[in-house]
Amino acid sequence: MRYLPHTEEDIQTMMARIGVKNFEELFPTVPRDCRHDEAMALPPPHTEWEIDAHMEELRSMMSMGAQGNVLVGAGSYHHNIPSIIPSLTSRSEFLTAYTPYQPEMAQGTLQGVFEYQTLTARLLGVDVANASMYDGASALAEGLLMALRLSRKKKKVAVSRAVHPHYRDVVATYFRPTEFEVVELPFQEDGRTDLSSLSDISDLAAVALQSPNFFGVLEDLQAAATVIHAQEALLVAGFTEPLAFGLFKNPGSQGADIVCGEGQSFGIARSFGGPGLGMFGCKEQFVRNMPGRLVGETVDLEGKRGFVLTLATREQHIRREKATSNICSNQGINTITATMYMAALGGSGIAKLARLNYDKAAYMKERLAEAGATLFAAPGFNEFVVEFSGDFSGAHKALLQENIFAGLELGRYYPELQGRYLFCVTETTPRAVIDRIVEEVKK
Amino acid sequence: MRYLPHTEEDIQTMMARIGVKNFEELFPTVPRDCRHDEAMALPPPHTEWEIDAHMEELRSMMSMGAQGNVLVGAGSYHHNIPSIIPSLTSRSEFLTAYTPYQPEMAQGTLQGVFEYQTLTARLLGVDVANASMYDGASALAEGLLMALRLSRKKKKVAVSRAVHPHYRDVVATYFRPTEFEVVELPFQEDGRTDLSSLSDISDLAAVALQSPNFFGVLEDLQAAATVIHAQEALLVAGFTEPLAFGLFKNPGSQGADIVCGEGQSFGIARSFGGPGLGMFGCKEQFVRNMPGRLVGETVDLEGKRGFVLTLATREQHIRREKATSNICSNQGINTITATMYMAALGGSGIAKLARLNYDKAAYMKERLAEAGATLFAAPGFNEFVVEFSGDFSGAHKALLQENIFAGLELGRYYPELQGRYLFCVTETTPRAVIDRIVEEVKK
Amino acid sequence: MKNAPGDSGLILKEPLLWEKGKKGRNGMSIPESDVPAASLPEDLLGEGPDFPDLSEIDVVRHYTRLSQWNFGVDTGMYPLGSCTMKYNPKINEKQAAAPGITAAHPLLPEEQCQGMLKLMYELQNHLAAITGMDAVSLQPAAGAHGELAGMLVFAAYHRSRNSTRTKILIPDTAHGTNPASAALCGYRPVKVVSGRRGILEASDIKDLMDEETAGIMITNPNTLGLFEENIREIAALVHEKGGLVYCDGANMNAIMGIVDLKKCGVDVLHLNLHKTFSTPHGGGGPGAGPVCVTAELEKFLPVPRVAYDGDAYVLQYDRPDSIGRVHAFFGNFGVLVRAYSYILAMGAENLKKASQYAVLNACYVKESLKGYLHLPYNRPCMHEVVFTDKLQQDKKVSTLDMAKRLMDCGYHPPTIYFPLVVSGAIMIEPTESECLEDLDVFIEVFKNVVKEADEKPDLLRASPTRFKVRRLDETQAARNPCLRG
Amino acid sequence: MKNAPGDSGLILKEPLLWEKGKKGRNGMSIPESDVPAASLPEDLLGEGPDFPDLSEIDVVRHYTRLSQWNFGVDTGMYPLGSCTMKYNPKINEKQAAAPGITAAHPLLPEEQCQGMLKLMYELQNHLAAITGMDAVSLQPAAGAHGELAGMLVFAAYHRSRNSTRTKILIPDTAHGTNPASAALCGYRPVKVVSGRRGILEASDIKDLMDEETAGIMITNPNTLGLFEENIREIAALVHEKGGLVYCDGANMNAIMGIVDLKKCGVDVLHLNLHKTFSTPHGGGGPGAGPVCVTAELEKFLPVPRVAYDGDAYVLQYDRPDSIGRVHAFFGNFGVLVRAYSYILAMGAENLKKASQYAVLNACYVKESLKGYLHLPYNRPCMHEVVFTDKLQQDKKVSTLDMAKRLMDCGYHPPTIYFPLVVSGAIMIEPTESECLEDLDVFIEVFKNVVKEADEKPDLLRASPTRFKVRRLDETQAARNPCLRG
Ligand SMILES: Cc1ncc(COP(=O)(O)O)c(C=O)c1O
Ligand SMILES: Cc1ncc(COP(=O)(O)O)c(C=O)c1O
Repeated sequence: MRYLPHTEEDIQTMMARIGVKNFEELFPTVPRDCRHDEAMALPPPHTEWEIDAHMEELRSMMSMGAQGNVLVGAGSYHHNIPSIIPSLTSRSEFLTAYTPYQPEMAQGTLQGVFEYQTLTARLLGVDVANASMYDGASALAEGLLMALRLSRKKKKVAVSRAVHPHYRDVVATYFRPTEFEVVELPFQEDGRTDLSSLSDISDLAAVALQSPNFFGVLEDLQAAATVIHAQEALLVAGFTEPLAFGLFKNPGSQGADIVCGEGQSFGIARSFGGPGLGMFGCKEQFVRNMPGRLVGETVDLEGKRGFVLTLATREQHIRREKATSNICSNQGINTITATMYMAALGGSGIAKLARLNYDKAAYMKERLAEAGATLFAAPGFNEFVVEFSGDFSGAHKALLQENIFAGLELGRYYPELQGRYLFCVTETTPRAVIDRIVEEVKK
Repeated sequence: MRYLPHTEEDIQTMMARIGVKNFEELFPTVPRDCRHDEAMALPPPHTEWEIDAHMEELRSMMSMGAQGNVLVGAGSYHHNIPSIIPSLTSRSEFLTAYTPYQPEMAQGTLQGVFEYQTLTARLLGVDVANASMYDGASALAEGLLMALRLSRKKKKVAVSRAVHPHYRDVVATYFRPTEFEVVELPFQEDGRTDLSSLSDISDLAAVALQSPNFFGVLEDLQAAATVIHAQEALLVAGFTEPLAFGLFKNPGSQGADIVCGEGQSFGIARSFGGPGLGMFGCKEQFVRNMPGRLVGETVDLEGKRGFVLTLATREQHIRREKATSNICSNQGINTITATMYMAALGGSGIAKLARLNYDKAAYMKERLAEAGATLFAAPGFNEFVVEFSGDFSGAHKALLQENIFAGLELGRYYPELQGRYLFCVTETTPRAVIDRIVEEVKK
Repeated sequence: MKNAPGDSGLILKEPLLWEKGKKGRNGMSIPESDVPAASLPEDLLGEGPDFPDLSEIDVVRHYTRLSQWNFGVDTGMYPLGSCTMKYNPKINEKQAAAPGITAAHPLLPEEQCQGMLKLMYELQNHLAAITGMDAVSLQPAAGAHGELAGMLVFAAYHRSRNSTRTKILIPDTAHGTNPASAALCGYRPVKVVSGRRGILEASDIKDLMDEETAGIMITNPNTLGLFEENIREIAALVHEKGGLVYCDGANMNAIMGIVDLKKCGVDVLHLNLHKTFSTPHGGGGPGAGPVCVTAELEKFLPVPRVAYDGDAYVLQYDRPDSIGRVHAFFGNFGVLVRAYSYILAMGAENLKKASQYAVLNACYVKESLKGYLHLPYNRPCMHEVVFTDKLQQDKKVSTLDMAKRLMDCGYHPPTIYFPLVVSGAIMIEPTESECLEDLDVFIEVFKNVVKEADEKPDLLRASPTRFKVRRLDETQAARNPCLRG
Repeated sequence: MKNAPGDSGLILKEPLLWEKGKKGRNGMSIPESDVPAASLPEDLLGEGPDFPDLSEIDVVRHYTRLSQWNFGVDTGMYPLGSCTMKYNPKINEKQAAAPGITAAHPLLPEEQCQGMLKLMYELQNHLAAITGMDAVSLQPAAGAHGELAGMLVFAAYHRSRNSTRTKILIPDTAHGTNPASAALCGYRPVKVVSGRRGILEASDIKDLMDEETAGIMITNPNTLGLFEENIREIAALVHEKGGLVYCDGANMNAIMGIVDLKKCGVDVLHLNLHKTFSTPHGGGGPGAGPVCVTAELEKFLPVPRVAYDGDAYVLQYDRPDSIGRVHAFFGNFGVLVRAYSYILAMGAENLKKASQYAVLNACYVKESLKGYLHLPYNRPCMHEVVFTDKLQQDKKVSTLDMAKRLMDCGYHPPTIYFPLVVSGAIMIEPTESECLEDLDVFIEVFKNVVKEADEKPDLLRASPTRFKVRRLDETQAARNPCLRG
């Protein structure tokens, strides 16, 4: 087998040195009754080409192939990925390295992550960003737990219902065995979170909003921050579409204390939902309460700049049960991917690309409004919820036949929004496809 | 534009240093009447994704897509390519380097080519192999010219009609403006070259045979070498399918003096016929007459082993019009590809894979013979010529509809073989496809 | 050292991204707009992030150069204990990068993504077959995430039995993620001191286990590279008190095809696909940490469950006992694809061989280096062996010094100072990917480093010297954190 | 030097392939046979080649390590004159690697490969538009192969006019392939000495051109980086005597969108796609050397011609005047795909800019280094500039020494000792890919090398020192050739 270099002769030589006669004798400490009775029930070994063929078959079981038009984001976005990204991230020095425990031998990863932390902090408007969390959902859960740690005695957090429903599910999962309570905040008719009930909630450590929220609507974070801070709670600002910050104010500048969300938009393929990139940042003063790894700048013994993992005393391998999180492996190479993307776009490019997303979404919204559809009133970025004048499900099905996934029906997530659809339009959505959908709506 | 780093400011700075005011002034030596009148008539700049879409469209104009079953070799073979090959050859240190003119900085390329020369020499049974020629066809032409140089005064070469017709075309092209003459040798009924006319040809510098020849038939090179050497001519042995030497005697061991052919089979995609790999080797004593680059082992000033381009006095950049060839750039990275392939297969693997090709071809031949087809009598490797009892062209067309390219009709190349088809079966040909073709033949 | 693979060559300096570039450059195509410009909500407009503008070649050279400062499994031997740095096959990368996979949106209607669901369903089954467990969820994004999911299953199980449990037994050899994950579920870790033999003794468990204890987290093989021989007795004791047995399966690479974990009495187990199943570590991630359970506990697994209804692959959401979601979608799907491809390539027989060879390699290193390095537990080891720097202490040469010297010799060092119970630990896990000749050179080089420790200790203390930077000041980094530019 | 990008880091030693491995290992899947074993012709059976048996990771590490000993455009600046080492876009690689392209068999029926034919047809047209020439063949596999095709066209042309010509004019600045290619067609090169100004003077041509001379081969811009200003007069003189004008277009990167070669009087031209059109050099190849001609000469181009019959793309074979085939199939098709992708990415405007910036960069280097290095022709240069080591000779520092020192500083050196007419030539071609800041550092480093040549010449003579090997003994390599292991 091509991955196993051992020849019969090698095995004999090695066994002789060890002093065993066969593989049986290599495992003397494994009790008989702990062993597999039979060979594992697995498919036979495949050649590379059998694997290719098998995977091709699986891929062919995806009616919406790679060429389909998916007008759904909802936490997983279709943006163009420049070909330099796979060429560079596939360099084995990055890809086949472990966590940079030996910094002198891993300066590539370390400088790369330091750059990620920096560009992410600049993007989100926070003082510090960590070296990543698993995804936007777990980042939000950890952000709320961090806020509770910072508040010391408080026991409640409030989460907007306009936060991605899956993220709220994950928060619920993380909170279930704890003593903490999660209160949900309703949303208004315009698609923004209704903060009016906030002042009724006592013992509140933090409020989580997402902007753009699940409906694609931009929250008024600044106003929210004022209210939340007045209640001595922290604003935990989530996001699923960081491209928005190429055009709109970032959460840090609006007063968010902890910012956490999903960075998949930045050069990472949708890949059926993972691996993505949990982005996580906060204000300087909270850094020692932050979960996750951090890379810091330092000098070597000759005074030369270099980078190391730092502030590890927050982490599980030092602090064990007292750690700020249990996270160890994170999203690694995807931080490098996202940084490459941010670097390739540049400040000028991200503004331009964000604007293009905005304009295209606006175009579709306008066409739909003309066709009689109703939209949330608050401004948004590249996603929006559509209420059709009639039943859209037939049109949705018809469009699926044309390989157009025209929006996500919201009934499963919000019974009260049954029949409304969440759309996403990015730079990848051809105008012709938008027009085609509008045409179908008009029918 | 992403490939052009110059900002307006940069341009001004640089023009100031140079002392020009605009681009016009940068080209003072280009006369007005040498200039383009208008902008070049080219498509507008494309984004990466417009290029993707455009190329996808071109690819979709290939009815026989990547999944088709092509049972045609004829100088371009479908063998499996392990995925380590693209991962490694795409490493930019190999791919974006020039010819290794500065050896200390190009030891990767140089050791890689030295290894290529070595494994190629072992494969072909020659003393020395060069660092590649453009393809099998030009290698053959250069091999014959080399033989003429070695013979000093002779003016004729003989080429078997069982040599790939395109290779013979290229030989004719190279020979047209020279004073040399090419004589063709007929082939026998069994598919081997008929050497009986040889002794009638005087002034003969070399005889070119191909084995396996264009019909997939193995020539009796040893017997041929005896006859040819008796006539004081050199045996130039060509090939298009080097995998055959995993199973059968190689040309060097049979007495070939110069061996030259196409190495595309070794890990290089068909890619509509190029880039392939011209392999070229010869006996030790002829090396100073060899065309093409050579890498040799040497030591550095501390005695450490290293590799350099050597024997350059044969080459155009030193010897100019007296060079052994005009070749400069060769097939570079494809030598590395072929070596990776040979190394990944190994001695054990190439024997096994060659046998598999042989067995599969034999299986198809047997089935076809059962179905009434006639084959050349001489033994072959993975290609063979089929004479059907009836007209095959209808079946051929029908099979094309099923994405099976069932053999190459030979009438265009050999009027006397009109209606016969040249087939190729490799490890990539599913048995089911073979059976399907046989079924169609039986109809 | 003459035979050591380490050598010096040219690398290129490279500044930080924002130390390069110039406004107006660009490194990526941006399509022209094909729609009219829309009006903008002025009050929400930002200035846009302060990113450098670079051209495409700037980005390419930046990362090409950075990569040259790194060392991966493809570069050379990486015997980092507990991390299973085996070969990461390229064919797996090809599968994960296929457009049909990368373009798949996670919220596609089920009938549109049968291929992806089938892959997950089959991978669940394969992992069940390999571990002996009954049911698998692929959602956790890493080992620690799998531990968390497992602890949530513990909590849900006890809750379902109206049993309040506040403690959990965790051996002192455990990886830090174990207590941290347990703590996230409100469990207070109770430390189990591993015995003289480096493994847990049933009698200790008997003393510690009670009805306020949720169960035990065992790593097996443990982080000393030893098989927990008493696992069945321990499991029985834990089960007797109503507890559950968690197994950290990060070290599964020692026992594939050999140990059936259900038969060991394990109730919940996580795997690290980025260790045992050959997916690349990516300099820290992403990984995948599937959680495997007994049939009894299946109902607690995260939603959605991937199932097959006889007709089609389906996602099951309506599972009232489930711990809920732990990931926004289905976990690190791209990593799952790679592991699936690996299992297909290997089949049952080769996976078992992989484990046998992994153990063979570790035992070979152990036999070859013992005497040169102090071996705290001279017992049959599994896929890794733990030494210490005890024999070098008189020369004031530490594990760290030897590790840094190995770097100059062309090796990634073993894991050092873990597990914590062994002072100056040197944890070597060669994996099955290394061939005998390469192991022999490694052993020879390590012996030579030991010799140098004796003869020229300063050389080791001054290592490494072959890299872009010399030893880095980690104290200053933590004291005055500079976490961004 | 502090600012120079060169630094030292870890690289790994690696033996020759056959110095590793062990019988029985394997690095590649081989399918199981699904057919019966057939009987073999015993007399023809061989022993099989003596290749080492390696596992997959052995091969991966071997080439990963070898690659680390190399330097490419992606590594850093590569101002190798006459080679146009510009950025090689990754998107081009993606196109060339698409399965629909790699799987295409060259003998597919025309109706099965319309996409490939269309690509070639369009590329022919694009290259015609760029050069101003009328017709293009993509068959030649490299520059020299294009020259050969061009010389064959010369020969065919004269033959068609029953004119016997035995000589050809070739300037002394020409690349070695020019005389070698001409010689292959039986032409005897007649050297044209370039004038004081580094360019050809019409009067010299007038003296040399006669009716036994097939024509002239001019490189324009020439290898001194100068535009042959007199090309139209020269062409007229050559045409007057019934000769043809060949232009070696290897330096096309200076003049895209600016110079129309047909208007210059050129009859035949070759391009190097692996220079001007951004396809990677691959450590020596493969390239592509399309040959472009005037309408009058189109009939001589190689067969098959790719054409469009109004309905479909077709291959034309029946062209009695054609020089015939020069390649087994259609040339280095994969290289053509890359060049095509590049032209699409750029469009007319950006190609012109590329040339403008290439010249701007070269002129900037020229202005910045003159005085430090001797400039033999102080005239407006095009895309490259040629200096010499004249100013360093009193310290016995040669061009070679400076080149080797530049390597230690992290640069691939310029082309050296070419063109032959300039003693100690240093030929710098920055290309348009380099940004101002990087040029400035290069200039500063080169000035510093010049200073070192003066102050510590031994340092230069001992260079390079940062690499796996020191200066290599090329004489011994040639004297006792060891060409294989
Ligand atoms: C024994 C053990 N358990 C758990 C983990 C945590 O796994 P991950 O880093 O994937 O979260 C590790 C990783 O190093 C480990 O070695
Ligand atoms: C001026 C000139 N002409 C011709 C050539 C030959 O091109 P190739 O190496 O592609 O055959 C070169 C290549 O270096 C060159 O610089």
